[in-house]
Amino acid sequence: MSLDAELARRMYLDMWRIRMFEEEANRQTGLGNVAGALHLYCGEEAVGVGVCAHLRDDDYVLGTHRSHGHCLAKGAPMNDMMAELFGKETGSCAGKGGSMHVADLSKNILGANGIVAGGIGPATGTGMATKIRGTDQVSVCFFGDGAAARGPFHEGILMGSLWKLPVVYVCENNGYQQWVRRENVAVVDSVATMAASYDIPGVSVDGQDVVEVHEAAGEAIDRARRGEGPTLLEARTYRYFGHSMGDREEYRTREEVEDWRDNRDPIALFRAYMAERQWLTGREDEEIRTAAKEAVTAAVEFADASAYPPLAAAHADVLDTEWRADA
Amino acid sequence: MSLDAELARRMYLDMWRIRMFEEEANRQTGLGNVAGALHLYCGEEAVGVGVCAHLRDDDYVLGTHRSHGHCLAKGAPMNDMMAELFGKETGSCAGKGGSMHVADLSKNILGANGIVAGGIGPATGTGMATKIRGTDQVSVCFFGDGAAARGPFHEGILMGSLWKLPVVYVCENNGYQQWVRRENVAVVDSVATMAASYDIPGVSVDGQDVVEVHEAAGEAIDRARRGEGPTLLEARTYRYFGHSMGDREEYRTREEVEDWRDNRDPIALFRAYMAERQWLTGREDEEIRTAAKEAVTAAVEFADASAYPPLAAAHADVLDTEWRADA
Amino acid sequence: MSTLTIRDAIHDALHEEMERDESVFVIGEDVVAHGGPYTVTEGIAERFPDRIFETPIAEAGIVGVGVGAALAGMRPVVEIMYLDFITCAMDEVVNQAAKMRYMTGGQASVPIVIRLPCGLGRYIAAQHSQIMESWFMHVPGLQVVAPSTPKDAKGLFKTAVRSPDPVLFFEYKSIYTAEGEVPDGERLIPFGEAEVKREGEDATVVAVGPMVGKALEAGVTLEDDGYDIEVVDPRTLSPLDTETICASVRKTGRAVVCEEDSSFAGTGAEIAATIAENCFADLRAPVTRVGMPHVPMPFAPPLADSVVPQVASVVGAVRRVMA
Amino acid sequence: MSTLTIRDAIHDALHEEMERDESVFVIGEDVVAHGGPYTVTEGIAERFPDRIFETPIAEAGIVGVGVGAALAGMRPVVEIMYLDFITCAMDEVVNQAAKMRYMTGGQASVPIVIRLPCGLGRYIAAQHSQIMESWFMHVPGLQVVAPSTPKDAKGLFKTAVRSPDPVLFFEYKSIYTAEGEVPDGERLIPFGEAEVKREGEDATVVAVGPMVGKALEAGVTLEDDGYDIEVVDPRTLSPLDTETICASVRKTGRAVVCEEDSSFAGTGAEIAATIAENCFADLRAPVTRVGMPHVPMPFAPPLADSVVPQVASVVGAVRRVMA
Ligand SMILES: Cc1ncc(C[n+]2csc(CCOP(=O)(O)OP(=O)(O)O)c2C)c(N)n1
Ligand SMILES: Cc1ncc(C[n+]2csc(CCOP(=O)(O)OP(=O)(O)O)c2C)c(N)n1
Ligand SMILES: [Mg+2]
Ligand SMILES: [Mg+2]
Repeated sequence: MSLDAELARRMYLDMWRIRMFEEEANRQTGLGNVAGALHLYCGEEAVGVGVCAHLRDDDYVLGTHRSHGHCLAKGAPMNDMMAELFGKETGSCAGKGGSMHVADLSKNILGANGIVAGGIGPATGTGMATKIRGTDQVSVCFFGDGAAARGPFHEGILMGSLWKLPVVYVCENNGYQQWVRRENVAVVDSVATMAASYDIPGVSVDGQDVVEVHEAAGEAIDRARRGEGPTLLEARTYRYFGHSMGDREEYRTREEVEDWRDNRDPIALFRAYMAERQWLTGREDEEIRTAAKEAVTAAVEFADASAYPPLAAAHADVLDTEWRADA
Repeated sequence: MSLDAELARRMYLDMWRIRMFEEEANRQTGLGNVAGALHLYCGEEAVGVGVCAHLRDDDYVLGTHRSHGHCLAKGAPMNDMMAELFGKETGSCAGKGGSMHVADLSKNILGANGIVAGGIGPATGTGMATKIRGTDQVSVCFFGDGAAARGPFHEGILMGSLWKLPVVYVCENNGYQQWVRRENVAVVDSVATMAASYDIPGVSVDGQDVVEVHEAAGEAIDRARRGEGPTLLEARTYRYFGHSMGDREEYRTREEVEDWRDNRDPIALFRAYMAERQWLTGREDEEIRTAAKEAVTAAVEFADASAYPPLAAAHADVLDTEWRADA
Repeated sequence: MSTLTIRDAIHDALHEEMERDESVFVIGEDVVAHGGPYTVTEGIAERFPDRIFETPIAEAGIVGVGVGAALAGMRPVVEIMYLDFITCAMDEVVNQAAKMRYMTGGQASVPIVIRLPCGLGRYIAAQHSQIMESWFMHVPGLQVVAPSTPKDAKGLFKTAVRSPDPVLFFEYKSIYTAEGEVPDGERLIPFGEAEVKREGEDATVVAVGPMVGKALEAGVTLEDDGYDIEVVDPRTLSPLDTETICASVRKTGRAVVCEEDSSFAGTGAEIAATIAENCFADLRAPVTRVGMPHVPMPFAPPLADSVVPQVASVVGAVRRVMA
Repeated sequence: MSTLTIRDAIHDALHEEMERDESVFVIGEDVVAHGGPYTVTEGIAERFPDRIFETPIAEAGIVGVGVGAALAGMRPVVEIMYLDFITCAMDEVVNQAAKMRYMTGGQASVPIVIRLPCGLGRYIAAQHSQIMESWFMHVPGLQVVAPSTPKDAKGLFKTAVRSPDPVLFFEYKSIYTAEGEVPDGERLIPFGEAEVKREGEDATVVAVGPMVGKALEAGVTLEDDGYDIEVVDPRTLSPLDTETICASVRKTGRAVVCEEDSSFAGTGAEIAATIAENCFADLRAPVTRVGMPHVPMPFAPPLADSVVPQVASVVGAVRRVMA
């Protein structure tokens, strides 16, 4: 899917929707409406949006602890997501998952994941399922640079390659792993290097440049759809907020953050790119932001107005208790 | 340690000791004297012997399910090992470990391991211990090609590289993983390829050529001893016997086995090499074989004459029950 | 009726389920090469070549892939060569498979069956002889199945494959070749239904897996003592049919709980605690447990045989509660 | 005497042990950057810069490295950021650390301490709130420590570091900031010694970790009912001091076993089964368990609060056994 003005505007809207959703979620956490951990994606929007722009509704996406952006970009309804963060019964997971487990199976968004690298094996498995069934669905797995050190990264990608599964492994290399700088705990700079161990293409792109992400993701996804196997796609990116709530951020300077925000912001860069091509007028820009803002406002209202799940809900959904062996 | 006639003869003896020990263990299994699993190393002797020839008593060795050769090459007493295979109380592990868990801590042989790749993390840890203590001990970890697919391979070697630990990771690539041909389940031919993911040297040698193994191992071990970090050393080799007892060996042809035995036998190749250099007379050859044979015979007698552990032994050594908190 | 071994019963059930449902597939180490070490998947590769996957040695990857395939609507039957290696995939079992339905508020279904050959078989020591059913009992969202006969193995396996939720299917190596009658045709055995394997009046022996056969043997011996024991086989440990167990204990007034695994914090602890809590008024003797002592499996055959509970252990325990 | 939190008590014990013994070192994720999420290792990097290792996210590697270092005579203190992630290193804990001494016939010693922040803290749902003590109780060769007060945390931590065998050290997030008196100077608390935290005559409440505080609160409420409960804190779950527990139950004739984890096949199952077996003649009511129902931890705060056992749960259970 090559980029044109219309697609670009849609992607631009998606980036704003993510940005504003998260800034609002952050505020709501401050107000005590959102409990638990909140890992914000702000600054990394170009990755989720650039990749998901290629995906069909029936393609699979699996995420991380930092997956609001992945879910929104893949089309999860914002109201349900905000309600989930609030722990309300109208939430995507009926309030039982929260930020770290947002999922929308109707959109084949199989969920955020609280375990670093936890989605890599399962994404390989959805790829296996579609391959066995002979469909041309693609599975995309997002994970952070930290995940690349874990065994399941190694085992999962190896199997994806072995069976030439239609999976795109997208590493969001934001240079940090919780409160640690990547270079302190990693031995190779680029995660894409590791692709050689699995005999698959390893591609590294500027994750602030949604156009570059979009192009590289397109190739990887097409390759997967054609049945030629997985790609390891690394996007170099940056997160604006702390790792999660209450991060003292002693591991980086204010200046570093400001520098990325001022000079490498994916939304600003994309706006400039579009403006240059006359794909976006000032009015359109305004409208898009307003639309995003209104969606977020509506989502908060929805979440706010929703009830907590009844206490009995805590006991449901452990197993499917309706099912009978003789059925 | 460069190879000369004397060292060569010692290594040659070691190879024979391993070969004969195992052929005898195999026979004893047939006789019902050795129970459990028995993974024979025959055909792979050049690897263990070529590597361990460089090791000091205080260097560490960690093994696999196929570790008789590693233990003997590192100096474990043959009597104790045979008794261990017999499950006798005089065994290296007092009969509680068996073939898959042979260990001799007095020689820093930390043990065979029934878990594929189970030794890689711990070997990295012994490397860490010696590095913290500032000694120049080296840790060697042997593992099969199958282990290279497992997460602990990835995680362990990555940490070995991160902290530049004095560890040599030796992959014995014998082309099979239990009853499966490596090429059916692997995505890269050479395990050494994977070293790039860890930014360490990856070296691949002919594992039937003890001279080549010895040379490459020497470099890797020296490098480790100098504090320059780990090496991933792959030795291409072959096992003569089935994976363990009762293997139908449907996955390979008789001809393939014969071909390796006839043309690539590490002992025969080494004998030819030594003969060419006049490092081994016929008499010496004879004496060495006799010595190996006598040692094996004595070991069987020792094992045979030893008693099974008393039943109470089953309840000991779970924890150190002598130890007191206030000690 | 035909006479089958447990191994054959599982083998047949797997074939039948793969025939019936295209979404069932097999994944594991050596499952093609050898049908796994116990040849349970033998013949699948010939009959369903596109639905069997021989893997690298990578248990975390194997189970992870199974979870994903299940989430996408397939029904993976995963073989872990020995139970002991499930330790390499605990995150995938416990944090992924078990919790997906719950964390997604009921959206996700993970119909995965994980086959676990376990316990003492040949003498292969501490890293190849564990059982560990209680680990998985303790994890909400998992179902734990522990068949003791070919009939149960077949019926429970078919239920396992069809279940919309994850199943840990324990296959006790020591009874793979135990023979028994298996009814012809399709018989599904529901989870959570214990079976009284022998009726009796004097004491209830709740026995798990390979202990069922030993308990039945003990029953014969104990007749000479004049004791008529009832043997209850839970068949599934989670869900656990506490009703049938407690009904039996209320009738007999005495309970001996037997497992082959070590007792401490084991399967029998849950069963014994449940009996103690629910049958208090009817108990005429302390609920007694039979199991392995709290030691790893030793290699030396005489030691291994001495720690695994035998028929005599059951006999002894029953005599104690009858005394 | 000084007043400390549990977090501070562990922090101080770690500093003191590192001061005392050069072979003690720290390894884990973010242990330098932040002292771990609960700042327990804060200050170590400044004081002992050569003995603290910040790792990649790789729990199997971390524990594996710890096992090897321990085998080579070091005393690693491993931090697993949340107990939930120990699933990623179960093989290293269960098949390597726990069994080495046994498999080598007593040659090997693996003096590793694995610190496990666990349970409900902030509301972070199913993959970040588990406890799972019973898994490790069930593994021979492991020691399981469950401190409920700063004094116990400090004394038990020091013992853990000095123990020649592996220790799983449970740190309950919900009581990290609980304060209490800690005696000055060196006080080691031996493993396998329960403590009676409150003496009473009417019923024994065996409480684990955070349930100890709740049981003591319940004790106050129950005074109004005219019930005088005894609260026994096992402090270590393996080894388990069955003598102290059973002595108390024999005295009171009634037992309520409380854990914060889910009851089914949990810690309380072992304790309850032991009591039922050993105190039969003295029991005047069924041994009753208090714990979480068999569900994963839900996210929504009201749901989470509703499933974690509270003071009222203990009160209710005691009233039931007294009825
Ligand atoms: C297996 C596991 N170990 C540790 C954690 C704790 N943890 C959560 S996020 C995180 C850092 C992840 O870094 P990265 O993968 O680079 O993702 P990022 O947060 O940078 O997006 C850690 C250590 C976890 N959730 N799972
Ligand atoms: C984690 C784990 N998975 C599976 C096994 C069963 N198993 C034992 S040896 C083996 C094959 C190992 O192949 P490789 O590593 O190449 O060593 P080789 O036997 O060829 O020397 C397997 C699958 C095991 N012991 N541990
Ligand atoms: Mg990162
Ligand atoms: Mg091999």
